[in-house]
Amino acid sequence: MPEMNMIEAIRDAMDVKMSQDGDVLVFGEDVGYFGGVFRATAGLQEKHGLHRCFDTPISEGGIVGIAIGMAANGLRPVAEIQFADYIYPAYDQIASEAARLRYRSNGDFTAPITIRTPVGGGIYGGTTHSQSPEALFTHIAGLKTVIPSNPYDAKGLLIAAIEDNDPVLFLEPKRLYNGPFYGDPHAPAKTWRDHELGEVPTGHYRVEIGEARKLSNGDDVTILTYGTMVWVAQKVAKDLGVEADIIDLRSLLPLDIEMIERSVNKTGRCVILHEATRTSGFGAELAAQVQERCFYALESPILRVTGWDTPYPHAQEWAYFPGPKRVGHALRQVMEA
Amino acid sequence: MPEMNMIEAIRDAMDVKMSQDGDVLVFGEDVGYFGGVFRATAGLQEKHGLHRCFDTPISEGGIVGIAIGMAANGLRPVAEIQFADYIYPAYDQIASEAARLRYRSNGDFTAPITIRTPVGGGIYGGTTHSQSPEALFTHIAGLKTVIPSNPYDAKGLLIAAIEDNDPVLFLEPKRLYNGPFYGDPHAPAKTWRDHELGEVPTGHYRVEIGEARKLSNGDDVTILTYGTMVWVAQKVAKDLGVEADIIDLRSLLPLDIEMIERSVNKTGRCVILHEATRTSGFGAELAAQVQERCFYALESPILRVTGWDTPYPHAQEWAYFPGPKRVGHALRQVMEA
Amino acid sequence: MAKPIRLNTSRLYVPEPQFRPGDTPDYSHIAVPVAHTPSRPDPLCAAHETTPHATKLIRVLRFSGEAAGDWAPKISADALRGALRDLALTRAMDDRMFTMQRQGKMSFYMKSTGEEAVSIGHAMALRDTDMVFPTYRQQGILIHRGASIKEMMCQCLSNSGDPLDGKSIPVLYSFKKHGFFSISGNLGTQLIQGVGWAMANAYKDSDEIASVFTGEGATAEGDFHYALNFASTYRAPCLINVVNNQWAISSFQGIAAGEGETFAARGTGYGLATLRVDGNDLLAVYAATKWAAERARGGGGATLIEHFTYRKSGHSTSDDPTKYRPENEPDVWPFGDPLDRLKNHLIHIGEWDEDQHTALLTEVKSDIREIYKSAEAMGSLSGETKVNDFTMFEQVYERSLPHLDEQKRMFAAEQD
Amino acid sequence: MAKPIRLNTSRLYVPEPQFRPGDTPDYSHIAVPVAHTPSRPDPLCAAHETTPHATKLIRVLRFSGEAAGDWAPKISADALRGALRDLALTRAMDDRMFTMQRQGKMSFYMKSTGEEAVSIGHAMALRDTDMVFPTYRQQGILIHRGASIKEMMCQCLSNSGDPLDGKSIPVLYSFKKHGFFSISGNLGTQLIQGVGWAMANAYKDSDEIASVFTGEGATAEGDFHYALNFASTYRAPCLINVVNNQWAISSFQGIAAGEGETFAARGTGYGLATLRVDGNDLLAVYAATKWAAERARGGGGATLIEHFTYRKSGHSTSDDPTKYRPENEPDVWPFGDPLDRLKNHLIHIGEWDEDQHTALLTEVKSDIREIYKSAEAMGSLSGETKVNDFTMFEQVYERSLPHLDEQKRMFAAEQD
Ligand SMILES: Cc1ncc(C[n+]2csc(CCOP(=O)(O)OP(=O)(O)O)c2C)c(N)n1
Ligand SMILES: Cc1ncc(C[n+]2csc(CCOP(=O)(O)OP(=O)(O)O)c2C)c(N)n1
Ligand SMILES: [Mg+2]
Ligand SMILES: [Mg+2]
Repeated sequence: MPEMNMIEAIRDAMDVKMSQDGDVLVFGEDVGYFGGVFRATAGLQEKHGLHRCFDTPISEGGIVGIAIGMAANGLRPVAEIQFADYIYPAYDQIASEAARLRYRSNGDFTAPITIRTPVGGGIYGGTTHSQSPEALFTHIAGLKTVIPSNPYDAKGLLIAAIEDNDPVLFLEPKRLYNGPFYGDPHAPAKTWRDHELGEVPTGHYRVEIGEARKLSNGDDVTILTYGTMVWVAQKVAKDLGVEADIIDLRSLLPLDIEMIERSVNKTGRCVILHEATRTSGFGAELAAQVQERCFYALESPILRVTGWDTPYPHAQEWAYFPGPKRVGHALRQVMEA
Repeated sequence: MPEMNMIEAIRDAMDVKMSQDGDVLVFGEDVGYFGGVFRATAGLQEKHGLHRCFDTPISEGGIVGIAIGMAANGLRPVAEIQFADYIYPAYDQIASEAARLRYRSNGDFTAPITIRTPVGGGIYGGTTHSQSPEALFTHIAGLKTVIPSNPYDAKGLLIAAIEDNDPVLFLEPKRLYNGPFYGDPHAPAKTWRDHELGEVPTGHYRVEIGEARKLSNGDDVTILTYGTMVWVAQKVAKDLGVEADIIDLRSLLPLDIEMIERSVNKTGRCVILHEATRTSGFGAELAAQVQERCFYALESPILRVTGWDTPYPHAQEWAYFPGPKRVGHALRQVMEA
Repeated sequence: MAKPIRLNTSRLYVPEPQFRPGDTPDYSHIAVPVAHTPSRPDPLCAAHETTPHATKLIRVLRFSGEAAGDWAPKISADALRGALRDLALTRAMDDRMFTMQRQGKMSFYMKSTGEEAVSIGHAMALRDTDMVFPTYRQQGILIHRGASIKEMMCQCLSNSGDPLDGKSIPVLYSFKKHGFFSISGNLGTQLIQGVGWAMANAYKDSDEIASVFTGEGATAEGDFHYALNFASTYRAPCLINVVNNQWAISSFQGIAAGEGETFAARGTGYGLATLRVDGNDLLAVYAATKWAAERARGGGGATLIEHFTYRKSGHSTSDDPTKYRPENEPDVWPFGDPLDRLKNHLIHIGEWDEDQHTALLTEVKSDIREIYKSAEAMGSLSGETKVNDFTMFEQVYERSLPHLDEQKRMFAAEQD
Repeated sequence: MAKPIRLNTSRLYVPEPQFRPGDTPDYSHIAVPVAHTPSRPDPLCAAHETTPHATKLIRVLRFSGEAAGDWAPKISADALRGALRDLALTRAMDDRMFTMQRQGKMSFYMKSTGEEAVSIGHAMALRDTDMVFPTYRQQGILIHRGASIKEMMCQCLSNSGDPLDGKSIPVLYSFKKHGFFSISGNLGTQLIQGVGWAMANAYKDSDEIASVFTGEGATAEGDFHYALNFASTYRAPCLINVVNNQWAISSFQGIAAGEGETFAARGTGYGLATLRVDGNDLLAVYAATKWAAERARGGGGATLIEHFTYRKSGHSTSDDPTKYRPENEPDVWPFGDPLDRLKNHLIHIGEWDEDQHTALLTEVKSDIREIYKSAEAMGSLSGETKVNDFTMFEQVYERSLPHLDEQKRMFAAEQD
């Protein structure tokens, strides 16, 4: 099986779908000739033609707006927003329009669009190249939100997203593009080359939206996480010798609540990790649901480990990032409680 | 003391501030000559002049954009967004700009703006005149979000918001403009006339941002709520004979977590009510914090009573609204657990 | 805290309409062009050849009833009588629904009175398969395309005959089968979607086009700019229509930056073709639309059309226009009434008379009354809407999701 | 699932630049106007008198060094030499910082090479108290206004001398004391804020004005439209500058709808005054800015100025421009280099010579090197930034809030 990093896997997913289906178009800022600032669309214009992979004006609202119109007219647009931090000008088109077109027209018109956008910090991007806005989308009925943590899932989930008949936000943890990241910026960088999840099948396969993946099995504690934090969780649990059920949610909405429930009912302890701002982050929803459903199994409070309630600072990036220390602190706390 | 409905109280707050401070300007769609679609600014243009209370183009992004520029230049703009459902075109200006201007300039520039906007359902407004998007703002560091449930608080909080040196979202539960609403649309409408919170002092006073108000005292259960649901909670608790600590949060961020903690530690039970969509609503944050802080005091799972995870439908409005039945169901459930 | 009030020294300019309640409106300064300028260029001309058209006004119908000038289209008398009927039907339906809203049968209604010719003249010049992205004031397009008036009424009544199952507020129709895109309650958003639809048409090598609408007030939204910009970049086969009916809700077109320039002129700076047309002149609307549609289909790209008209009623059932403009302003508005003007034209060319006209009005009024009755029989807000509450959980997604199933169960439980 | 690929039959138009890597760029079709048209109207003229200026190009400096035409400003030789020094300083600083970024001293940098005259000519024509709302390529304004270059460098190095305490990425300066608004990383957003600032000036009856900037690429954002629209409605005393340097990141100005019309022309449809100026000609930039500032201060409202220039370097340190455009395109760009052109002018009028010039370049280079050294001594990303991590909790709000205090305690706890 070919080894791919996450960028290659994402590109391959688009390539597979573009090859199978003439209705699939790819567009966004700098995605055409240049192949995207993270190279996710490199070569697609050359291979599939100028009309199928092209640059757009710098107008995120316009990008999503045309995607909706095209999708309603039978195409399958895949739009790239260069950084999730720049998705807000499109928020109205996403939340008011893409999310509700099916509903308000009672199924007369639909908007099967995929919006790809890089999220998360770890590249010294500061306040405007580091955000993780997933909770702003999970609050909107009519949207699906997914976030892969590795090349294998990235390809399969992106294919599933493109084939989905509802609008899907596909969030890409940019710190994982080139390799898993275990939370220490000073450690030598890893690539996906030797990682089992860097082995990506050729051709078409799907990772179903709504199915979480269990990364490790343990009876001590359940760790709920997604994106970059998956690998930090793995590393810290290992280092501390904690036997954890680590669940990589992959899909935030729909949520694989069954797997979560089973696990917490088994372990009785739960820690939630995400990079986003704490207050009203997606961790809040997870904590709320877990205590609703597993209350009587819980032996200690569910803890959240998150970014702080500040903008993502530049020089203090690693003080903001919920790294191994913060995660370890919470894991120990929840185990001792 | 004069009796006012909530619209009058809001108008009076602006009038007081405009009279005291020449830097206070009021603008938005239809707010000038016409006085606003809910009449909140009626008479302000005539009294304070065309330059101090005026109509804007239909451009929510532009409205917030000029507000930020004016505020940075020393004014105290109060911008109206006609319905919260139309705030999304301004989301970028709010979340990326107003919220972060102070941070990214390290205090060199600031954006002391107040954004007033009606929220909530109950007027057959359907998908686009009924939303409660508070959770989309509480997730953004740098913003404050408040929501009064009565005329007294509305005036005092709005004055505090205008005087605040940070951007404040001032959410107005439109169903409460004319009177308290106890959840039954078929019952005769109440006015604020005979309600103690309809007695509004003349002139300047503040209700501090960050302080919740306890509506009733009880040992059975803590009800956390805000906006329209405050009165539904009161009615249902009374009808069921439940002795509840009903906490009207008034300010979502900052949150009066001390009052909440004290109460739940006393009652051991907690129900959270809001009108907004359930998933990733502000109730999730409340539940997460309550279980983090009061875990060992809790005797039953924290329940959330909310709108459904659908757009706010038109004809099915009262099936969507978290009315007395849904609230009663949860209260009984939490008491029996 | 106390700071000086700067009331009288402020240089900030805030536009105001000329007339407010209590004033006697006088529009004699608005010259109604009689020369029926400007001339009609080739539809595939360079965009800048239409720059003069953005500030002039295309007209065909003189008040005498005569059709004159370069733009006078050839339309059969039958088709014109059909158009007259569509105008009358639209107006009668609006009147009826307004009255019924006042009686509590529905939550809300929006009339298009005074500007019906924009929709109907426009629809006549398009193919029925061209997708329109309307606002809430283009019901005339549906009427012209033969949509079921009963279904439209049922939508407004949110009853068991409502194709939208009560999900949307009145007037926000969706009729894919009639090339009528689902109307959004959020102003402006559909402009850029229509451009995307048109780009898809081009991509699919189809020669269908899209036609998108906005009121002059909503041109201030970012989506208007996106639409002009993307339409220019990709030469999208579409028509972008600004219906300038002088008023948003209570704010006049000067607040929408209408004092600086015409709305049609917004297009010139993007390199789009631009036309400004007398929207109360059905033949002119038809001719301008035809021109722009031919241009779009022929690969010439988008045209921005400003339809200059007047909103005779309130914005919706929720406002009283006499609160912000003189009561008789609609009557003194110098461009006449679209229905009367088409009627006069038909009479002028000997294809219509007063008796026929009276009969037509009586007929459509009673038709509408009957249709309304049958619609109301399927439910209304004042009685029972007869919409199953559980439909609110449908069409959120293509297939329901587990959390929605659970909420459905919770809702069922709370019914007992 | 398999559907036909429509590759070759698609009618969808997608703009492409004329030259890509491997091509030999030839710009001989771009006529460099020699007549120095158009003429200079009265700054308080009607906006539409400037319509021709939106599509022509205001120039003052001939390649010979001569200053000619209606727009030739009167600037003292001393001031011109000062401008030359500002240009050289800006360029030297950009070069130095670029190199230092490559050595890992800072995370990122953005040069303004090739377009320095836009910032410096502009700043010379404004008052220092006029607030500018810059993008990340107007560092020249700070240099001209005498901001501390060391502080600027410390900002880029995110070190203990950084006035922003490391909160923002490099180049996103904020210098209120120099009338330089905090730069946002989000494109476009500040355009409308600048209009609001200007409205506040008018409201306060101050005669200060605002000047807002965008690249041609970012004109596609909604904020650009808001800015034009609100500036028109309220006649805001401001200048709206589009720096058309031909490129966004990898996309050429045709993707920003630049094929349809010039960027200056966007303003005509809003009723704004419009000027298009050779951005590599410092005297022309100065003259156009002076005109527009006089107009704004005099109550004439906003002017949209397109500065026609060329981005000689990559977009930032993160991209390699030879990946999307011919390597020598900057050299064959027909409008010359702004620094050389001003130098030639000074020599032409006998106020400068080659030796002085060489000395100037050497001097600024060594000045910059010295300043950089002292800046780096305060920390850099490659070593220790020397910024206290706890500052990240400051300036979120005016005063900290309880939940932030708690997070600060959590952070302190995790330090052990
Ligand atoms: C984004 C948004 N902002 C505000 C509104 C409220 N609103 C509905 S219609 C209207 C006026 C629209 O005026 P115009 O565009 O001129 O259209 P007209 O009603 O005259 O046809 C306003 C402000 C809305 N529906 N959507
Ligand atoms: C809202 C937003 N979208 C995208 C970006 C990413 N981005 C940064 S600069 C840039 C290109 C800007 O081009 P232009 O406006 O021409 O300015 P220039 O860099 O040429 O000065 C892009 C796409 C951003 N910063 N903000
Ligand atoms: Mg209008
Ligand atoms: Mg550029």
